[in-house]
Amino acid sequence: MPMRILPWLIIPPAAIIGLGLLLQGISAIDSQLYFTWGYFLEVLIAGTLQGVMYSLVALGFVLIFKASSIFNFAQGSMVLFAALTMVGLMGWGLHWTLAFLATAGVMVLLAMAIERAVLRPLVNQPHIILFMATIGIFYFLDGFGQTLWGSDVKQLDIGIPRTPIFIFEETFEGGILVNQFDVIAALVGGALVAILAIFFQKTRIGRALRAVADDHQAALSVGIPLKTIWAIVWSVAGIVALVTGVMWGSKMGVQFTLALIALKALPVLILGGLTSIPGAIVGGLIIGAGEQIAEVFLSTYIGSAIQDWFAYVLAMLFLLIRPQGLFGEKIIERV
Amino acid sequence: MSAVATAAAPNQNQQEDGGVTQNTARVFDEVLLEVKDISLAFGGVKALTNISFDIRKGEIRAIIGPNGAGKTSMLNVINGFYHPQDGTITYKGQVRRKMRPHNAAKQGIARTFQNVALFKGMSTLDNIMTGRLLKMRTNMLLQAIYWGPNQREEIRHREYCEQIIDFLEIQAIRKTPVGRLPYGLQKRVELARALAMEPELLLLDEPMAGMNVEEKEDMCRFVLDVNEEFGTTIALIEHDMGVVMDISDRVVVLDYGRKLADGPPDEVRRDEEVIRAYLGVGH
Amino acid sequence: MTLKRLLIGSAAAALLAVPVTATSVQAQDEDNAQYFPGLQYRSGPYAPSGIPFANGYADYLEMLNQRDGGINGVSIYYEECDTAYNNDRGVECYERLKDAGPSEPAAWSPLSTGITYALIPRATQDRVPLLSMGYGRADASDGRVFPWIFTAPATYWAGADALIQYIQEEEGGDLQGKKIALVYHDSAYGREPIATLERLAEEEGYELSLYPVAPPGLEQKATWLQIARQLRPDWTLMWGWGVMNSTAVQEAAAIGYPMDRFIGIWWSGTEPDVRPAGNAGTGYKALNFHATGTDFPAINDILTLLYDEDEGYGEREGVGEVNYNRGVLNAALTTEAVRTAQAEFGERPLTGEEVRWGFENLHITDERWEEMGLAGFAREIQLSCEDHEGGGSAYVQQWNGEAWEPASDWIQPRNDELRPAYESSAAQYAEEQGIELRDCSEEM
Amino acid sequence: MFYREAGQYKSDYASDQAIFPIRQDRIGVLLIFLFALLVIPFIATNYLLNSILVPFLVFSIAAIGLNILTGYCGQVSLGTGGFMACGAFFTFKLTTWMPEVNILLIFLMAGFGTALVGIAFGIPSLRIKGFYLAIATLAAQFFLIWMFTQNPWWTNYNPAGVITAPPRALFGNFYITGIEATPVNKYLFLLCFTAALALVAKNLVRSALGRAWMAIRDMDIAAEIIGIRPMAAKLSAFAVSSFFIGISGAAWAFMYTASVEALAFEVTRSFQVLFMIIIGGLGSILGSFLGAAFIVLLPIALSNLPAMVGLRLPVDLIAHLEFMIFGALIVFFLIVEPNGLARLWQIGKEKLRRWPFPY
Repeated sequence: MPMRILPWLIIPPAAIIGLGLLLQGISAIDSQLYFTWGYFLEVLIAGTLQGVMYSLVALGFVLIFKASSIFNFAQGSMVLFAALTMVGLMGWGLHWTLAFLATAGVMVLLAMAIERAVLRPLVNQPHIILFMATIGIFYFLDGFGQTLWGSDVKQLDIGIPRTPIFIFEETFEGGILVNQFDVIAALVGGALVAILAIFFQKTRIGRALRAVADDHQAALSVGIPLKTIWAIVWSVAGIVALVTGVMWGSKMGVQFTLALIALKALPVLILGGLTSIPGAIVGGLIIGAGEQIAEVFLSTYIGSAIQDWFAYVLAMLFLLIRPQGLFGEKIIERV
Repeated sequence: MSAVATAAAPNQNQQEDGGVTQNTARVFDEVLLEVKDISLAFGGVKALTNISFDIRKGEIRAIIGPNGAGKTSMLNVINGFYHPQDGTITYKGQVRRKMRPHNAAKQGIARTFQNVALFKGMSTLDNIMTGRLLKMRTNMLLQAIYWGPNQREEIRHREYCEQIIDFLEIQAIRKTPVGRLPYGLQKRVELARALAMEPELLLLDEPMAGMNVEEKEDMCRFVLDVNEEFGTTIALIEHDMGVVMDISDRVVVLDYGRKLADGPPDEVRRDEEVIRAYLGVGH
Repeated sequence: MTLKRLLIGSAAAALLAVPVTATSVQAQDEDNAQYFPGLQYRSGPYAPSGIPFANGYADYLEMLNQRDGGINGVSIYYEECDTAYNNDRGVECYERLKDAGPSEPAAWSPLSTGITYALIPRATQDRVPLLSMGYGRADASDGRVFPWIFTAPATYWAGADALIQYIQEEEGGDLQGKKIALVYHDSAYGREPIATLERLAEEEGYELSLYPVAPPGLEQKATWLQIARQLRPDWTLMWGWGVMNSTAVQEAAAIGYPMDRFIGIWWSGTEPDVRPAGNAGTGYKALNFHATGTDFPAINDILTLLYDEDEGYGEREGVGEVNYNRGVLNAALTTEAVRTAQAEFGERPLTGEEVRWGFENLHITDERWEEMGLAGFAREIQLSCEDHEGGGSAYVQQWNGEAWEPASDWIQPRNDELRPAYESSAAQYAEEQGIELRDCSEEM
Repeated sequence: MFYREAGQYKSDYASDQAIFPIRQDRIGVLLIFLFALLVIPFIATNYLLNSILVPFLVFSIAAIGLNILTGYCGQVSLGTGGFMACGAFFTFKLTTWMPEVNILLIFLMAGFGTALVGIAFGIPSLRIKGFYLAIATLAAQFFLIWMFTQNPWWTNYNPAGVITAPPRALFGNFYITGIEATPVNKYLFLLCFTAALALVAKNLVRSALGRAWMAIRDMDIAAEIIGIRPMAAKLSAFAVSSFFIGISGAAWAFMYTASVEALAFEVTRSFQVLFMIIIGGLGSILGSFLGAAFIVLLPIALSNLPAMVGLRLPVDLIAHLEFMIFGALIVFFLIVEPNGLARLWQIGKEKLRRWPFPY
């Protein structure tokens, strides 16, 4: 993927500074709006770190969509299921690393089961049907996970510190508050992306996956078995779900609502493009930062609790300009 | 104009000989559509370069050329799907600005597609009825009530479509979903849909591709009948040289987005360049 | 536990036609049984809060059946339906359970403000009392407009009033110029206290800032950035439910907000709300209108009669937790109303109308609480035809990292101000709905 | 044996274009309607009316609406809940503002209002397609719910943000909303209303507009080339669809739950209606009914079933099992018949036509 570095070095900082200046200007005119650069950066950092968490969820969607053109709505419940299983196993006395590995195994089994029971019989059906099937899986997993492990809140503690730290205390009054947990979560997210990138670029299976993503027919004709590929890609997505579940779960406890974070990933997906891993990352960061800034600074004018829809509207406006998303492939229509 | 006035037209000369006839000495003066210096590019790739030719009222005009010559792009330009970077299109004496395909349809340009572009979820009859959409006038409210003006209009147009169905001999598949039809019949339904629009200019993109000899003969007969009975001007892309030479009045030859030759079939057939680029070199 | 669930789950999933565990408190004698329908939620996003409540409710009823053979010998028939805290499922459950028991239902308690709203017209038409204990419409305390709805022992408006009184006391009496933030669940429930808090803001001179949180409440980062880094309020109040509470406590801790200046309503002061935050939650406060712990004879009876026999609904450790005891309180109030009505109408299964009489004549004194084996569990409650709230007092409790402990005395809300507010709000409802006020002087 | 169309010749196009060209179908549908109209009110329990038939009819309207947009015009929408909320809140505002206007008229006005909102949120569909559009419609969903939650004006400044249906009569003493409305009244009104709306939907889809929608669905480029303006076709589909969905939202709030907060129309509602049309059959009015029946009945059946066979399961287990079975059934149906119940019904009819001589 040809990506010129220079624009990426210039545009984001320019956008951030521009936005800051704009808000500063508004606050100069209207004293209702509270603005300091320290506060602005604080919100921005918090939002960006939150965005990494969104990216993690979005990543699972992208992996599956890329390899099979299936929009896997069940990703959210896979997150929940993975987290529930891991907490459950830890409840049996396993150390969290062991529980993690065991759960990864469970997720692979799950992926194989899904491929076998759902995808294989539905091969060659229209995308919308497969999409519906994943909603079926969503419900099934939701119920299954809770039947097994119950629906009360469970703590998932893998020893990530949570205390806030302050940085740049000499530059900004009161410093900039950064949450250690979020930083660590972001690092884990980054590491996961790096691992996936290596997996896709360097390994044989990874290359096969990319081949399938580019052209199903061609991949089949050179002897890449689609079934295996699907099972593998769902397994990888399952493991991504597990990592996501661990991070989200240890942040706010493991319970039912975890499955709903899938909804937070959707605007990230349309912004970043359904088929692009860098898109999921960048989209997540933009959505995360954008919605926090909107909630904090815009709510003075249009009301609070706008996070839910703001991300979608942001993504939609973006989509009107670029219908294929940030990194999506351009669609040329032909007859 | 109401649809009823023209509704009786297609059935009149049904008894005429259905075989392929030679159209050599027909003369057409009135220019229906003129393209001038058309250039079209996608990104850096040039699809058409400085193409000029005209289509005269009542004739059968063929556009030929090897694969990738830009024939389909040319049709796409004519009916507004592509917007050329350069050049003008004059239709019925008016220079055309940028327009969307549905405007072209409104002005009487209909077409069929290389890969059949039927509405797969609908029956043959409904597909043909979509061709009448532009002629239908009842508003949404009357349609919601259905009985009354809307039903009368539906029946009127149904009658017209039934005539086309008879004309193209597809009565038996009237209610069949088009997705289930064999390819040859699908092409015929697509022609029916285009005819339902009562076009002045009919663009046919490889109407005989993938057909066996018998089906091709039928299709040729239909094309000629349409031309003769309705007086519809036809521009068609076709690979089968025999067919092209037989039925067309004039031929324009494209290669790599450029125009190689233009003229009556006999003339084109003898053109050195055409022979070199296309006919002579076996492929 | 998980193993047991796993077995139950897989067994049931295979649809083996074998009874697994009893879900309803079975009356020994169905002909002489009072029907208690249970609109509970053990599934869905709010299950963590709903399960202990449902357990407490059911355990208390089952304990009465086992210990006393029911209420004065009239056994209790209890049947549950899972609403998942979802309004339309709540309505469906109501319609389904309505006629599913051996007698008319004693009373409904949906444990959801939204479902309460939906059931008010239904219960009114079906002439069955609805006890929305510490939730639902505050103005339903006016029994003249809402003859079938009871809000005992406290409404949100009373809770808001109690909270402000508590803050006032902590601040030394003067709230002038103080900043108070309200973080609330953006739903019918969370919005209930706003009017009261705004009214008090005018009277007391504090500045109120509102922070709605979209349900279910996982997204609070921006909210807490605004509170802790921008507004920096003197006090923060919370009307949260379910996962919103624990998220709020964690976000507040993560951003360094002082926990002892953060007070929740009674639905935001349960164990699952603070536990996930670990040590960070220590110091967090919440309102409550009943005691916690197992130090009561009645709850001990539950432990010995049910849990020692492995017949309890939930797990032993859950008994005595806030939501569990709240379920017990809800059951106790309802059964006491039935008992009161039985004294008037006879010891037999009663109709909804009779139970309503019981509610309106309910008077649980401290002595009566002691007789019930719940000495000091809650305050004295006395209801009447006009007053369906009957008290409204609450106290502040504080989380010490292990358990909730009282941090204040009982606070009596200023009913002389609340009462007119109930009445004017209820009057508006009556006008909208075309309801004629009930004349309480004509009732006994 | 009796399901034969032999001997029924159509001598004009009008009868060939009828909704039910086969006589037995016409009679059957009429009988079902008469049974529903004249018999059910007398034999059904309040539970059946209130908790099964009323929501079934309300959902049928919503499913028809979404089917017009998704099934006929091919635009996948996840904003159904938001549009239902529009209908509910518009109705509330209108009827409290003008209490003297007949509630039926108010419903229709709310429907038209929702249609306008639908057009506004349909505009992105001109550029965005497929999954991207589906996700973009979620913007409508979340924005609308937020708007109704945040602005107390919509609820006439109710402190809790809840609207409660005031009593309104269709005529005279025939109350269909509010406390005085009996289940039978609500049911009868909804039955006739739904039937009328279904007829309107059927008429539209078999007329020019419906063909334009289907053309856009099947191949938008070809549709444009035969002269269909994509903007007009798509936006009219959004408008008509939203009209139906708005009315169903109004009926939901006023006749089913009788009191409603905006949260009742959150995104799960959108999914619910989407399931209905996919399970029922995309592009089929009959399918909308079948799908609505399926989705309304399944959870109720699942939670009642164990009790019926004498099995006493904990309610939470039932709730979780319900999820599992629901999910599994969706997958099962998609595998067995991706075209939905309407298609199964059709296949069944084909078989019946040949029975008992299959050849």
